[in-house]
Amino acid sequence: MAVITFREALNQAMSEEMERDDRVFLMGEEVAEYEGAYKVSQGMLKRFGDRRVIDTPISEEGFAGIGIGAAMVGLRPIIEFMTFSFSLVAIDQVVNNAANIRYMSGGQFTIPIVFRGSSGMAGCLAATHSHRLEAWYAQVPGLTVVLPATPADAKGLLKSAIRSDDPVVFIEHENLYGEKGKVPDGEHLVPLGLAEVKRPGSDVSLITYSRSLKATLAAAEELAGEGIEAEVIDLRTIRPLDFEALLASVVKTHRAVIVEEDWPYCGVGAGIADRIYQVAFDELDAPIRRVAAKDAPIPYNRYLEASMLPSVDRIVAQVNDVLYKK
Amino acid sequence: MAVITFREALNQAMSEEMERDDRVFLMGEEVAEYEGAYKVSQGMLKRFGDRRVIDTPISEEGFAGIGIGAAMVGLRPIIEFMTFSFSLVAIDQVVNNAANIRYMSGGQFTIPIVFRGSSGMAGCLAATHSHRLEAWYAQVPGLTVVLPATPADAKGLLKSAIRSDDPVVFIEHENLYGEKGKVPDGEHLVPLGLAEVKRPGSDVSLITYSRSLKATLAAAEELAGEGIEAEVIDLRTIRPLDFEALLASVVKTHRAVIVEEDWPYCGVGAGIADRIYQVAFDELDAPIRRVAAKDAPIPYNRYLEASMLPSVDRIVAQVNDVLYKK
Amino acid sequence: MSQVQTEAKPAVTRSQALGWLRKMMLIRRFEERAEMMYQKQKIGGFFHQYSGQEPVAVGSIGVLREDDFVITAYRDHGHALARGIEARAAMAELLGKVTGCSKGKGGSMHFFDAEKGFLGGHAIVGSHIPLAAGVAFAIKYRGEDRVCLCYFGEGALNQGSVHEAFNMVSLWKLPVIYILENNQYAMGTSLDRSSAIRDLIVRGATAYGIPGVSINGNDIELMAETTREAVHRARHGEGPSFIEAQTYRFKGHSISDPAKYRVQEELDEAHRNDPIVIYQDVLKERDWLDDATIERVAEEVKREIDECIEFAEQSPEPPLEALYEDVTLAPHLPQE
Amino acid sequence: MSQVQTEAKPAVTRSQALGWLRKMMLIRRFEERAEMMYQKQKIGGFFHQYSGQEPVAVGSIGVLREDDFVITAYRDHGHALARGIEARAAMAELLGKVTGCSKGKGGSMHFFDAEKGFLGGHAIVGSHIPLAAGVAFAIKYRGEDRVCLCYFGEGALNQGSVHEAFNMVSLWKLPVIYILENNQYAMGTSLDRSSAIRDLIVRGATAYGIPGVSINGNDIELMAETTREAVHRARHGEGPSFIEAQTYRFKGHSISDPAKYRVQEELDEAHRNDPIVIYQDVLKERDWLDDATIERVAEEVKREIDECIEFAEQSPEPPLEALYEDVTLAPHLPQE
Ligand SMILES: Cc1ncc(C[n+]2csc(CCOP(=O)(O)OP(=O)(O)O)c2C)c(N)n1
Ligand SMILES: Cc1ncc(C[n+]2csc(CCOP(=O)(O)OP(=O)(O)O)c2C)c(N)n1
Ligand SMILES: [Mg+2]
Ligand SMILES: [Mg+2]
Repeated sequence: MAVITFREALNQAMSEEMERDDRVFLMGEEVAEYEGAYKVSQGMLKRFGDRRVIDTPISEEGFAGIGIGAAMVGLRPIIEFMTFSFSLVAIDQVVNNAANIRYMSGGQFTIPIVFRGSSGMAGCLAATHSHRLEAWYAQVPGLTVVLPATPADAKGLLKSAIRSDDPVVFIEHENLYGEKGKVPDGEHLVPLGLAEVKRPGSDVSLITYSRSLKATLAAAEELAGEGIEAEVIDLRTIRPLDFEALLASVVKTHRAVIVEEDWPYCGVGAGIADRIYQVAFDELDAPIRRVAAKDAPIPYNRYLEASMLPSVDRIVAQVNDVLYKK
Repeated sequence: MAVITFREALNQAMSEEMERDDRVFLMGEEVAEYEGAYKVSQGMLKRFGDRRVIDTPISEEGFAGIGIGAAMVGLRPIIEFMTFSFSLVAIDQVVNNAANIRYMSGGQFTIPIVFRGSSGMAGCLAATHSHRLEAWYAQVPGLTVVLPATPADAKGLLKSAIRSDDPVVFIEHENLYGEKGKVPDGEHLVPLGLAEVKRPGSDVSLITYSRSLKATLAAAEELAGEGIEAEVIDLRTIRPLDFEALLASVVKTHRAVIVEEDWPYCGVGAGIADRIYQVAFDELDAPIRRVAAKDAPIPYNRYLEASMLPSVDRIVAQVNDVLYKK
Repeated sequence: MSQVQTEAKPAVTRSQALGWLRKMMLIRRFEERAEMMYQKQKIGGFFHQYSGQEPVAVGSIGVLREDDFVITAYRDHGHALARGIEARAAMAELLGKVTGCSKGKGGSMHFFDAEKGFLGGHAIVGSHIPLAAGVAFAIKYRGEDRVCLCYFGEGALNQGSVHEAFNMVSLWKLPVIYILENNQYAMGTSLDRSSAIRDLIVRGATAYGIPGVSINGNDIELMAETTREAVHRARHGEGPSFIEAQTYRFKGHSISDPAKYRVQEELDEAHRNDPIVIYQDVLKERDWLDDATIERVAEEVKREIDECIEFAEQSPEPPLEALYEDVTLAPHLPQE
Repeated sequence: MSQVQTEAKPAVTRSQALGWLRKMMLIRRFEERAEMMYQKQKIGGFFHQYSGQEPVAVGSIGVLREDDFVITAYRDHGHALARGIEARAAMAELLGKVTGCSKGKGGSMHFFDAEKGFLGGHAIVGSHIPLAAGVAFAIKYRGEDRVCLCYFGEGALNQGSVHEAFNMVSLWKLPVIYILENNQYAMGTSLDRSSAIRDLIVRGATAYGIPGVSINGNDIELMAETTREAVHRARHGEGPSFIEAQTYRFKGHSISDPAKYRVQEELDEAHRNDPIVIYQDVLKERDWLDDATIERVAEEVKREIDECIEFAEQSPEPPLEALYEDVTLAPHLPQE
């Protein structure tokens, strides 16, 4: 197994899929000549040429729609949003066209498209450039929503997303691009819709995804020092949720804390907690606690920003709470 | 108290506020000469002239931004989206500019603006024209999100929204425009952020807002016939939530069902349930049940569409469930 | 718009012309009867009639190949029928039946037919303009010589997506023909109340380096000729075209619109210039048509529409399980 | 862009000219020192330098009244300083301090100053173009004779919001002057790879019936003169204007961009045409300036920037409670 960065893993996923399927292409701002604002598509223009790696003007609504139109007639576009914050100007296309057209046409058209790009608080980018929109996308039937946390998952999930016949919203994290990890050699696919237990445990279920996995694993480590064995579940796909995996864990631990970076109210954690309660209310020995962003726009100042984020301390505090320790 | 329609109540609210404050104006598609796609602004062009009642081209992103710009320098715009489904092409303006500018400027600018319009499944409008986006807007700090259910609340809340110094997303329901109800004479204001118990009861808390109030009250009526006294809480404002009112009810009834028309996963009900559990987990004798739209795009066919909606039967079934009756 | 039909040299054969006439008559009859069905509450939701604009769809789609693509907005019945979607599938869709062209899930504003290359009616104003660009992108990507025809109203020109897509189709020379149906109104808003300039060629074509032309779209043969040229250029790698087709909407914006913002004279004038009657006269003048034939065709069309209503009414409603079908190609797991 | 300055008849008085020169030197120095602060990691996030474009902001803002408005994109340091925001407040903002012009909450891309009518740097490309229209709407609504100046890059022309706003400001004759700073690149994308046509006047002005002109924006007096005319028209109810100001970005798109997509000759040429040096020469030619004065001003500017860094570094970080402040004017109730 090679050790590569998250960025390289994404690059491999796209390159391998483009190698095996001519219908796959990459389009977005600065993806070709500049090789990606975050260098995710490094070398791809050279390798695949400008027919398949396409720079666009700053027209997200337009090129998101171009991707969907191309998908309607059989191509399999990868549309890069430089960050998902910019998907706000294109979100009508994602919701009304990518997610609805199959349904509205009675199943006559499929939309095999991947919208991908970075997202989240990445260090002093302030309110306009730090959005976490995953709860919005997760609410929409018709979409699959993926947020990988490790290079191996990034590669395996992106390959599956590209092969999916349905629209996938694939949300990366700017601060993960440089992370290194082992990635299986050869063809490596991770199925959509499956969570993974990243650390087994029996005392409490820590449910998370994307960058928050890091703080969560670190918290689990710290808790282990106190004799608390936390099970860390990396959701990987937040729509559809791998509900069986969640249930299996909660039925075992009877306690859960959800860790995420989006705003708390009506956030992904609220959606997940609600679904757990619906089925496993009697299994729970404590309310499901959440560690999410704070309920405020994202500030520029680095200390204020840091205070928004899930931290080991915040996670440990909530675990202590569900364990009624203090 | 006069009996007027929901539509007239909105019209009175806008007209009265425009009468008392020259900074208030109404802008949107077909609001002036056509008098509103749903005739909400009937007579207003004639009364206030085209300086203050302004027809726009079909450019939601543009005129939403125009409203925000005007608000930055002291006007108090009412921006009508013909329906909130069309706010998807303007949502970047609402989120990044209306909700963020005050924060990003360190409080130097206030954005006293109301975005209003109809929303929801209104009868065979299909997937693109039936969106319920309230959970999305509710997630965003900086916004106030209001969904009135009666003519009196429509009037009183809209007047408060217009007087608010912060951006308000005011979501009406097409199928309520013709509803009649008593509205207090004279100046009638309903404060933002306050729920109202529309029917007192002690056995179960039914939490709802907007059109769903009707089915919920009907269900409460039916339940009363079976000896079950349901308390019906009309949230009216879903951000900020009147949490005290919710808590007071749940602490009394120990059971809750949330009724709403948006998609279930990460919907408003999930957001509310999470917050109740955080504070009152031990008070609950049953999981909080939800009656929401089904998890599918909105179909055109009227029977399929009807099956998406909260109905008396669906509400009663969930109440029986939380009461462990079968 | 002037109502003179191009006559010097017919652009079509007699049988083609008669086929087009019949199609226009079919669309007109379809809309009239559908409106009656709506009044009887057999049809719900928003319903936008195409009456008065028939030559635009029929003339332009008339010059396409079977493997070309068509995409349009919510006022889509005419384009669908022109493209060969059966009236019964269209009517069944309006009634929300499983036999409808979108299985009863799309309704009036969202007709689709994958087999006919009919890529939909689209109801968010402007949102299909980038889709058409994407279809054309795919055509070029695969090195095919197909084209995509995309219709929209003059009101839609005010959406930002139009601007973004037009720039890209021109930059990349994509084989798409944008046909702006200028029927003078966007709901109740006339062009001069919504567009800073009246010359839509400048706004829609010149600004993006796209060849553009403004024509009387109600002259069906001119419409066909103009489209044919644009299609020819697109097939030969010469990129997009923009056609402003001047036309007129006989009815209100939708069934619920009494269209009080129009003066009676304007409407009378439009009806005097009914493009179907005018084309009948043109064909009679050419001795390609006589009153008996008109009568016969009208009778045929009447029967076809009667049958299609019968078919639609007899067709079953979708079963309630259909709610969760067609969401995704992979099995849909409701997140409830 | 040609680098000849208009000299025939100076558009300014000597003291004005010297003020402008000083302002340009201040902006340049500010950016250079801020970049160093960034390298020392005292500043984070995205940071877009204005160096090379100084005459555009200084020349145009230079002809405004105090009660006019200015709004721009994320490359906003130059406009902010030109508008009179103190360098110390700007530097403190970059360092995220409470004393910053946005209290440390906006950062480099989101400078604001209500008192100076500086309505912000805005970081979603294109999103402030409608805001400017709204400001102009308010001015007209109140019957005032103020104007709003709105800056954006040539890359932003490809956003749909631009198209929507331009149509409305022209339709309604709003007092706004749109200044497109054509610095040849949008990140790594040159104009001809992103715009179907190169004549941006056609795209940005003609298409909307807005008076438009393309000028050498690095000729500060030409910039001032052109803006003055547009402002004059706007104040007198004659509506919007569009100015394409040709300029050049000395640095990469942001600090993290090495700008490898540019050839060295192009950059060398730009530095040879450094607009600050050129203006110094022009003023010397006029005998309005000598080397000693330049030296003195440079020294003053250096001191001012030194002081402002000192001030920024000494200023306190916002307290953690500030997180929940300034969300709304009404008390913010965190929904957690
Ligand atoms: C984004 C959006 N805004 C508003 C509407 C409501 N609406 C539907 S059709 C229409 C008028 C469109 O006029 P035009 O483009 O001229 O087409 P026509 O109806 O004349 O065929 C409007 C405002 C919509 N469907 N989508
Ligand atoms: C909607 C949106 N898309 C993409 C970006 C990322 N982005 C920031 S600046 C920029 C280039 C803008 O170029 P231009 O308008 O020419 O301005 P310049 O940077 O040259 O001043 C891009 C693509 C963004 N901030 N917003
Ligand atoms: Mg029209
Ligand atoms: Mg630029």
